[in-house]
Amino acid sequence: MPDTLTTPPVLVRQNADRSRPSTAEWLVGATGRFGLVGLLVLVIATFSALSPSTYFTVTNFRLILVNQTVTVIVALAATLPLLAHYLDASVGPMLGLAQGLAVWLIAVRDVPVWLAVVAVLAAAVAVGVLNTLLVLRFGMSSIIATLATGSVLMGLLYLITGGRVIFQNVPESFTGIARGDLAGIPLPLLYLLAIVIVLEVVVVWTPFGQRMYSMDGNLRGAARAGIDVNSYTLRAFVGAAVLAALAGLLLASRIGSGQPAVGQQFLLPAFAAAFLGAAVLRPGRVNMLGTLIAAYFVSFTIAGLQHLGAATWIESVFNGVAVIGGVSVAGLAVRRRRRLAVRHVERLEAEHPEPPHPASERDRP
Amino acid sequence: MPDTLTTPPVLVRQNADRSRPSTAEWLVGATGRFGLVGLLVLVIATFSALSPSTYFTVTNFRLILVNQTVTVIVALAATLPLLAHYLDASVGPMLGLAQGLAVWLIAVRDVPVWLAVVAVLAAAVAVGVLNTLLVLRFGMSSIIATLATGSVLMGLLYLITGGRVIFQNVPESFTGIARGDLAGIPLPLLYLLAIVIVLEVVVVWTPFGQRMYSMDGNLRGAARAGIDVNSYTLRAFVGAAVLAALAGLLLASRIGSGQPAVGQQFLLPAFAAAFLGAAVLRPGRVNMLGTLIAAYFVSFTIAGLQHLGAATWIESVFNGVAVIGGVSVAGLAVRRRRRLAVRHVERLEAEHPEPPHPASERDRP
Amino acid sequence: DDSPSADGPGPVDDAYTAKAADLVEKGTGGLLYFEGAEADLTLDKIKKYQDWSGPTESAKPVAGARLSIIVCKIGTSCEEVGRKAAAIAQQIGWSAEVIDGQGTPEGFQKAFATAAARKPSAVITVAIPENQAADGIRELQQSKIPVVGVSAIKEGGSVGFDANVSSRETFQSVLQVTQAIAESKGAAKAVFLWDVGYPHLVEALDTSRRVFAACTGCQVLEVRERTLAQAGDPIEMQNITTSLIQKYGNDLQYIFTPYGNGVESVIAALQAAGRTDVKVLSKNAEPERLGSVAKGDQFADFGAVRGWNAYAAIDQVVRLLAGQPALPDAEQGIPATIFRQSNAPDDGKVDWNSYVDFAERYTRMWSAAK
Amino acid sequence: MSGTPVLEAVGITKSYGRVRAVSDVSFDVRPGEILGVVGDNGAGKSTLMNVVSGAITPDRGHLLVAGRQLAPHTIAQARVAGIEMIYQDLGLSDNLSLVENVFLGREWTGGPPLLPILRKRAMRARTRTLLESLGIDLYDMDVLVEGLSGGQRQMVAIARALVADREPRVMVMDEPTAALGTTESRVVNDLIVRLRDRGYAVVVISHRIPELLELADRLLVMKGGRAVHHGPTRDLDVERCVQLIVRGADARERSAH
Amino acid sequence: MSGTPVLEAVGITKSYGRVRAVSDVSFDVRPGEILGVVGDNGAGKSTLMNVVSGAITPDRGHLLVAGRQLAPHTIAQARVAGIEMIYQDLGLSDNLSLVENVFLGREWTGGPPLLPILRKRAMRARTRTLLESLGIDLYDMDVLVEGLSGGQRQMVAIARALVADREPRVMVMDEPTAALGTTESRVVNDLIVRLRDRGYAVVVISHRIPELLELADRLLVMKGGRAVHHGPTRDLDVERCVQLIVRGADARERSAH
Ligand SMILES: Nc1ncnc2c1ncn2[C@@H]1O[C@H](COP(=O)(O)OP(=O)(O)OP(=O)(O)O)[C@@H](O)[C@H]1O
Ligand SMILES: Nc1ncnc2c1ncn2[C@@H]1O[C@H](COP(=O)(O)OP(=O)(O)OP(=O)(O)O)[C@@H](O)[C@H]1O
Ligand SMILES: [Mg+2]
Ligand SMILES: [Mg+2]
Repeated sequence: MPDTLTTPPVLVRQNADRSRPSTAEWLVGATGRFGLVGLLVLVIATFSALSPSTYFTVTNFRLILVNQTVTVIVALAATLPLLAHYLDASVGPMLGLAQGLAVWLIAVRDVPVWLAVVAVLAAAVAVGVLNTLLVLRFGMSSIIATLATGSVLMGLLYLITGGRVIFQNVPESFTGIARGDLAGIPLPLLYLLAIVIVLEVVVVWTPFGQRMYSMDGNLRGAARAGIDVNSYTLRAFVGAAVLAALAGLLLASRIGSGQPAVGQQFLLPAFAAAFLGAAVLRPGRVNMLGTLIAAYFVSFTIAGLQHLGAATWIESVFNGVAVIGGVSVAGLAVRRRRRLAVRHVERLEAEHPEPPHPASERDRP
Repeated sequence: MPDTLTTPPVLVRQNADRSRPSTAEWLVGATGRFGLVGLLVLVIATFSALSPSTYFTVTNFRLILVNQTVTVIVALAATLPLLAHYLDASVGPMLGLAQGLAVWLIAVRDVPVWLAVVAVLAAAVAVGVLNTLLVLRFGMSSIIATLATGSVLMGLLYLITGGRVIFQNVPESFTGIARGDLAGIPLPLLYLLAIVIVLEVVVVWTPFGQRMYSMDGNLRGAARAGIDVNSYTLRAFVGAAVLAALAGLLLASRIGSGQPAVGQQFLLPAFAAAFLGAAVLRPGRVNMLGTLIAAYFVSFTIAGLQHLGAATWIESVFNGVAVIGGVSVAGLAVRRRRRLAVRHVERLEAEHPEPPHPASERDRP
Repeated sequence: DDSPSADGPGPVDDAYTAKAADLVEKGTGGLLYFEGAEADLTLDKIKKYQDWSGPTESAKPVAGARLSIIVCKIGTSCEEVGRKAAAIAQQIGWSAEVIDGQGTPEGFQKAFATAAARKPSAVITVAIPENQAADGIRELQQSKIPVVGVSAIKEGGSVGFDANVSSRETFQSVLQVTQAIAESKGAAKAVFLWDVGYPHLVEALDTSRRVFAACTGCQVLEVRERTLAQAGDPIEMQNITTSLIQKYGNDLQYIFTPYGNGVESVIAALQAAGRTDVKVLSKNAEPERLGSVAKGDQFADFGAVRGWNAYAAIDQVVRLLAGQPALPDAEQGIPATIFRQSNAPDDGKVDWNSYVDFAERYTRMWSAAK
Repeated sequence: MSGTPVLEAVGITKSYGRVRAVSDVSFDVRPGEILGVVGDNGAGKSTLMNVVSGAITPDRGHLLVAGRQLAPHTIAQARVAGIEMIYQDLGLSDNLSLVENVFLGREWTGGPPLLPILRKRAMRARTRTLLESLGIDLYDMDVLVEGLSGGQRQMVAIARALVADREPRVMVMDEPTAALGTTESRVVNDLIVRLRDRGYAVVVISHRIPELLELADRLLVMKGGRAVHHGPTRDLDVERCVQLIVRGADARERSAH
Repeated sequence: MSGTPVLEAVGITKSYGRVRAVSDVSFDVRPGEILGVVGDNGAGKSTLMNVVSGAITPDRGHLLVAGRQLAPHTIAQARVAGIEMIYQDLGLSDNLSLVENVFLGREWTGGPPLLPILRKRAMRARTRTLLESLGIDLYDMDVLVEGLSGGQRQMVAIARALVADREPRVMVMDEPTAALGTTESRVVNDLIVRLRDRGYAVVVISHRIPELLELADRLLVMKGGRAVHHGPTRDLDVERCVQLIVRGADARERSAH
């Protein structure tokens, strides 16, 4: 309705300093946004300097990048519902079920690979729908609903595998999915790249992301703004389950077997990456690239520690400290930036004791 | 300020039916509140009927009750910050660190038992303070802060134990803490009883509980209502850590050794019990007795399934289904009750097509 | 006291029971070994160790090899074996380093990546199942780096180790049931509290059940499956134990377990229920378990000579680097022993060298080779 | 006041447990007309209008939009039918920026058909001009709305209703000027008149009776969940109106004597 | 207007990043006096009063309560000093019941000294009479406040300020009647007068200028974060007041010509 309003003169101007931000402000802001990226570079540089012959090698980087793909995809899966502050604790178990189910179908039931993949994805969609139903229809808090679903999935995984590793008759056509190369780039990395690009575009470039955020801020308000809350919740949970299933397929194809108890251990790293990632790029908002950077930051550091022969417990401690450090540095940067802006305004005011009156334009006829 | 207001006549009366609730309404309400208690009784009755000679015995009940004490105490620990919707994921690792640290101090460093207990509790207080700092000062979301703390704690546990079970030189004076009886009642049950009574009184009978809830509903509002938000957050996290440490001490004393990797596995059952418990007694609000009932409901059922020799996977599936069932039945009961009330009003209105006018009293002089 | 429970069937003193008793007697304090494939084990194939049972011919170690040794998890007996192998490698002029596998498939992946980045001459893994590290193994094999799996059996998946050195898990399991058969005089009633999540444990279960079934008076009450995660959950293990106690009452006499994890919780539950008469058997001779056996809390534990497998692993590497075929696992000849309260060390530390001087045998063999 | 009603509500009833919020209320509003809704606190005004906008499902009753039945319906369906509402609680998402709130649910997008890329710059500019035309000039369009003053928030909620991509036929405003200053209120009242003049049906809930009597063409007075008056404002003055609010149907009867 | 000020604010300044919400504002209020605060939306009224109540820490400036300095201070300290505030956003906890909200933070307790047992029945009864004296009669004191109408919520927030266990010396009300109906507003205005008559200093922020001019003894007019007028209401009429709000200090200068 553009022409409903014949623009009258502005009545009230907000009293604000409208000059450009200072370099210091800009720097502090950038630190908050790109601090973790910088830290990642720093970490790689440090470890490369410390063990140049083993850490700073193409093989090592390649392996770290490839090994982490499964964890990163699960982290991305966890990030999706987290946009609307839904905690999906079933992504780990969904990964577990996916890898077990796929290998069982292919190796035990002799189902063609493509059909098994379709079946696993169908199962993932069903799990996503179930989570949505529990959260929306039964009004359960997302974490409890997905913990419960996850428990059921782990049970089903045990049931399907009979508690045993399935490792016989896994065909090359299945293991080939994850083990090949394309133009020298390992396939898992290409898959990850494709997933990240799609998610980043959908979440950041289209209205999807901000609509999901709005549900976190005010679910009822979002609904009243005409957002189909049910549909977005469904998309988030189904998306998360499907991503987790893809991660599971990738894992099974890489390992070439179906494990009866894989799943829960992915939860912590996934959520840590998602939350740590929320401190990057768009501080305060979980986001896909942030999750990716956070996950790789942690894994490059841990690989470096391992190259230096650090003790096992260090990894666990480091994980915790990295998250605490990352999140709080980003938080501090935001606050510091605000304080710098205030000081800037104060300085200006001190220079011009009576600033141009907010409404002065209007007063001069 | 009681006499500031000289009571004027009421101007606006809410249009509501003020008759007593019908039996149906009362029944549905009670189902919501006490459904899980009923289910617990039903479960015990069913399994007792199925295997009367082995399940329905004093020894069995005693053992189930005692075995579960540690889990229940951790669940109570998780419930405390959950009152204000803080998810404390460090209770499991805190339990782990407590049991490892206690046994290490006593068996390896020859510290007297009382001193070791004091040291463990002091460590717990420190962890609680750390969590509070992260959440309040650094503005981290509680789940990520406590996941990070938990990761650090698990690392420390590994460091202390060197990754091995500590089993030598654990004195009777320590194992006696959990292994004895008092008047035929096992000590762990007495400890649990004491903890539950204290928590229930503090949370339900004193202002503590509702102040914590108010922080969930509107943190800023609570602060403006004069509630010392920092102090309550601190009390919740320290309380949770101390309870988890007590659970750890109890576990170590029962098992008589310090384990290097115990901790994370308590998280799921603890949160499941806390959330499931929120569906009982005071629907929608996490509460201490509810957590207790929920934890025992799950464990009695699982014990029953184990008696019948059910397959391993059934336990996992059941856990999930119980939580889903429990929470959604309670939710449905609340909604059903509301609908019954509406129908009641409709019936009344149908009987007296023009009900007594809301303001009619005032109109007749 | 050694008498079986009163309401069980009477002692069956047949030849099988006598054989079992004989083996137990020889194996307590002494060593037992077997011939043939481990999966086909029967009581007849088990012998008292007298003479050297290992290989007698090998190759000359190549000069200047570099090893990466991935252990299942630092702080366990895996690490002990790994460190031992590293020491042996250094003795023959090689370099070696130990990498932590952190006990999870993801940890194994990371460790394999670290190993691959170092481009070693060969890789030794300790207690890492083929199926959980198949991609890592394949990656190394593609770079022409041979991989020797210690404490790992041939699983028959699409990717396998270049050579295996078993740590006699199946053998130890068979000894577990043998112990029970002997102890109960052929009337044991037992529960297998087992983990079937690992192929080598499935093999151990199948074989030991077969051996146990040959005892006519014995009875498997139940095979109760549980996962490693459950074993690490003390409450879960106590619940399971409690349910077993309630379900079988005094029939429950023996509990067989596949590893030390969670056994202390089982024992704690038994003690809490006042059932100190139930005998818990475990294997792998982990120090805490041996300590528990020495204290009388646990009934028996079993172990294959540790350190021997480290030599066997280096020997496999020696052969592979020399271009020879690997030695079949059946010919490793690693013996095992039984720990009871009488011979278990209080502190859990076993001086394996005192049983047999395998170190001297292997060094001599290598220096003798051309 | 020409023509047939664009919106007709028939026998709307809604209870919350034993509380009867709205009791068998019918009303209509015509194109080019402003319908004022007044009543005590808790009289059921917001509940009734939330039923109209689809935010609440009534226990009984239905809506007719331009003669066609629309009930039970969702918010999205109501929007398609041309019903737009500004809620009393504003319904802003505190964690989104000002622009994001204004355009929430109907962002401007470009790009290929299946890939709606946000046109952030355009939306930011539009938000600025929209707010300026409502009389306020804010420094930062990317500030989170939680940092806005009460009246600024209200303006954002109003701006949100004005970016509808299809022209609404019915605009419902629940106390749109409650938090506004005198001059700002005037701007909004002018806006309401302009909307009416463009042929919209505007429903305004307000407690500022004198203002409303000037503004509205007809008035719906509610009391205890019931409609006690529904007619042209020219029959009413402030005193009479307050009488109706306080005494309800009785006041009408009395005056009939 | 007798005696010395009970509350004096000196040079209060508060910025949010580049937005200057309050800029060097000083004012005072005396016992038995009603101080009205008016100004455009975003003029800084709420920010200023939140500084007074301790909810916001100012960048510069301090408070004197009965001559003693009180800054920087917390909400709890302000309460002890006798400052009570009703916030514009009400600050209710939607997941608590009506009674719990009213008594939040100062529940009535009995029992042994270290074990303050809630006196739920007594609080429920008190809440009922309190709300009735404010003119509204609600069916269920245990209903969650999220189920209340806009005006009912406002009443709950007002009731909350009235259960202070120590008599406040300064009562600050941020737009207390914004969501209230005509009759309900009157009750609250009566209440404000009664509070003044008991010797309290009452600060009322409001956009209803005519009402405020009748009610207040003195007026503080804000514009763009600055105080442009601070003086007795008898010098002002509605027109003059609006002038001040719109034109700020210039209006004063012009009239001085
Ligand atoms: N979700 C709910 N749960 C319970 N009762 C409710 C709910 N919503 C409204 N009510 C009750 O219904 C009645 C009507 O509320 P409504 O919000 O429609 O009033 P209103 O006329 O808009 O009042 P106000 O002028 O104060 O905004 C009130 O008594 C209120 O308490
Ligand atoms: N937390 C905050 N972050 C950023 N800006 C803020 C914040 N709080 C207030 N402001 C800004 O400070 C200025 C003053 O706000 P304030 O709420 O005090 O206005 P007000 O006079 O109460 O207005 P209203 O009449 O609309 O309630 C406004 O421009 C507002 O946008
Ligand atoms: Mg309303
Ligand atoms: Mg304000």
